[in-house]
Amino acid sequence: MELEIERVGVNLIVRIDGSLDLHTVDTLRKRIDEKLTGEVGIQNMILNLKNVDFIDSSGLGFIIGRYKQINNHGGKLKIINVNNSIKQVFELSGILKIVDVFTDEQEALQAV
Amino acid sequence: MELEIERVGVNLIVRIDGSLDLHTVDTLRKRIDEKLTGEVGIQNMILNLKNVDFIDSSGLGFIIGRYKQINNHGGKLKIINVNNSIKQVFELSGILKIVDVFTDEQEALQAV
Amino acid sequence: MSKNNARLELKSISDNIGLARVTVASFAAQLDFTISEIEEIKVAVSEAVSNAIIHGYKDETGIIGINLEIDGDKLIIEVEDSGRGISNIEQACEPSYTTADRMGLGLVFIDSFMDELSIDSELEQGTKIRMITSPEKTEKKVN
Amino acid sequence: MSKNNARLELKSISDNIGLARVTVASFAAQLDFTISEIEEIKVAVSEAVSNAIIHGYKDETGIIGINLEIDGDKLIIEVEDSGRGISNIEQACEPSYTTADRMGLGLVFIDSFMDELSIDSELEQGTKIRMITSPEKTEKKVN
Ligand SMILES: Nc1ncnc2c1ncn2[C@@H]1O[C@H](COP(=O)(O)OP(=O)(O)O)[C@@H](O)[C@H]1O
Ligand SMILES: Nc1ncnc2c1ncn2[C@@H]1O[C@H](COP(=O)(O)OP(=O)(O)O)[C@@H](O)[C@H]1O
Repeated sequence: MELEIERVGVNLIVRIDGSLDLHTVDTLRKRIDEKLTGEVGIQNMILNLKNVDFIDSSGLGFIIGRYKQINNHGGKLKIINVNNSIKQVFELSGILKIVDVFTDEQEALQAV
Repeated sequence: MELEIERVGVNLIVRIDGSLDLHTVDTLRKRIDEKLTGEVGIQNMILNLKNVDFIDSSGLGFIIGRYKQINNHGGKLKIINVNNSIKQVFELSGILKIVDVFTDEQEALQAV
Repeated sequence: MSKNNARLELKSISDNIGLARVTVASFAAQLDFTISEIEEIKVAVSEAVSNAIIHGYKDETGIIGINLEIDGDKLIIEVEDSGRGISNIEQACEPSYTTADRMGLGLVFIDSFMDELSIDSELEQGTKIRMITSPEKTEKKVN
Repeated sequence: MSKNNARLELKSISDNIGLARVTVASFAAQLDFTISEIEEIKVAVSEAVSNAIIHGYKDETGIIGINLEIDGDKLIIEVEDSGRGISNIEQACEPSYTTADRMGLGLVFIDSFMDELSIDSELEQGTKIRMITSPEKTEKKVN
């Protein structure tokens, strides 16, 4: 699993590469928390899932967790690039009713 | 494992897709034998290994077997596209001293 | 391929979840599953193995056994632990029910993605989850 | 990842050789092997499992056990069968020596690709092949 975090104004773009499961979510959560507590003024988060090749309910829990974290401070969570490997889990879980999905980072940035 | 056999004049081009191991070589051998006994006038064989992702000593035995088969009838065996995944085994085995390796089918066809 | 079987034993650490998925997917590939069916199988295995790690063994480390079987067009997967066991299986299967502040969706996913799910569990003895699926589920369901 | 282990048990049919390779490669990926080192590990496993199928069990079907262990930067792989055994291990390791009209290169490949190889065998009892390797062999060999 690899992680790339970029700040664009009040937005944090998080690009994840690999699997979102029990094994990876703790590290991801910690790395994002460090960023959120270490920097001031971050409002929204954009999760780019283009290179996520697997997700299960632990991975989903990670996303919902980020959603709550951001939402609690009045920000918005956007997701982009829900590819075929992870589509089934997204559809079955109903998460699409809570979180907005966009097709690219530009579109997501404009919408926040 | 998938196999594509094409005849070009007196040459048989054999394109293999997948692994060359104990599990696949029997089927390959049979399919090629059918072609060699079913058609007259085939002299040389060109093995295109571009899409072979794995080879071990059973796969090597398959190639040496085809070499002998063709050689016994005065024909030539040419190999093309020894990619990175299978390079180590080729180098270690010394097979490169027996069989000629070319970079594409055109080149191999001209050389036979 | 009408009969085959294999067994994988793992330490209950999260590092091994990917290994479990890869092994099961490779075994399953002997049947004609579509790519998206293989994805569903991987999710089911990931959930069952994660449950054995988190709920079954909790703070300890134990062995997780995965039995794989092909019988005709059926793929049978069993995931077993010798951990704490489930006190109320029916309740455990309810959506959102969790004893560990998680999503409570693991067993729901397994049940949705597999044709059959059965759970055998005894407190302090362990849990065995048995799942069965076959290729081209949609086609069969339509008939 | 300094300690981990797993065990895979397979029926001795050639359909399962790919499964053995994939499982071992996925387990090995917990150490920092290069792609070409992983290829070498796959060849070694393929040879050992093929030998158990062809020579160990010959016309019968039995169980092949693969023990995987990570200990520090070492990957330890054991492939064991309960088959016919090897009468002369030294001879078996010679290049081109084969009792089955094959290449006689399997054990040579294992020996070349792995740092260590040891063979334990008893006639009519079975064979256990133990192989050890670590990442960045070339670097270490240069020192
Ligand atoms: N292998 C297991 N051992 C013990 N308890 C389990 C096991 N699998 C599931 N459970 C129990 O069932 C509950 C529901 O499981 P699940 O639907 O996977 O949701 P979650 O893992 O998110 O809690 C768990 O919270 C746990 O109490
Ligand atoms: N697991 C095994 N059980 C019994 N005999 C074996 C086993 N592995 C190897 N051998 C013996 O050692 C010989 C050499 O093995 P190897 O170098 O792999 O070459 P090959 O498989 O091409 O014969 C085999 O021909 C066989 O006689």
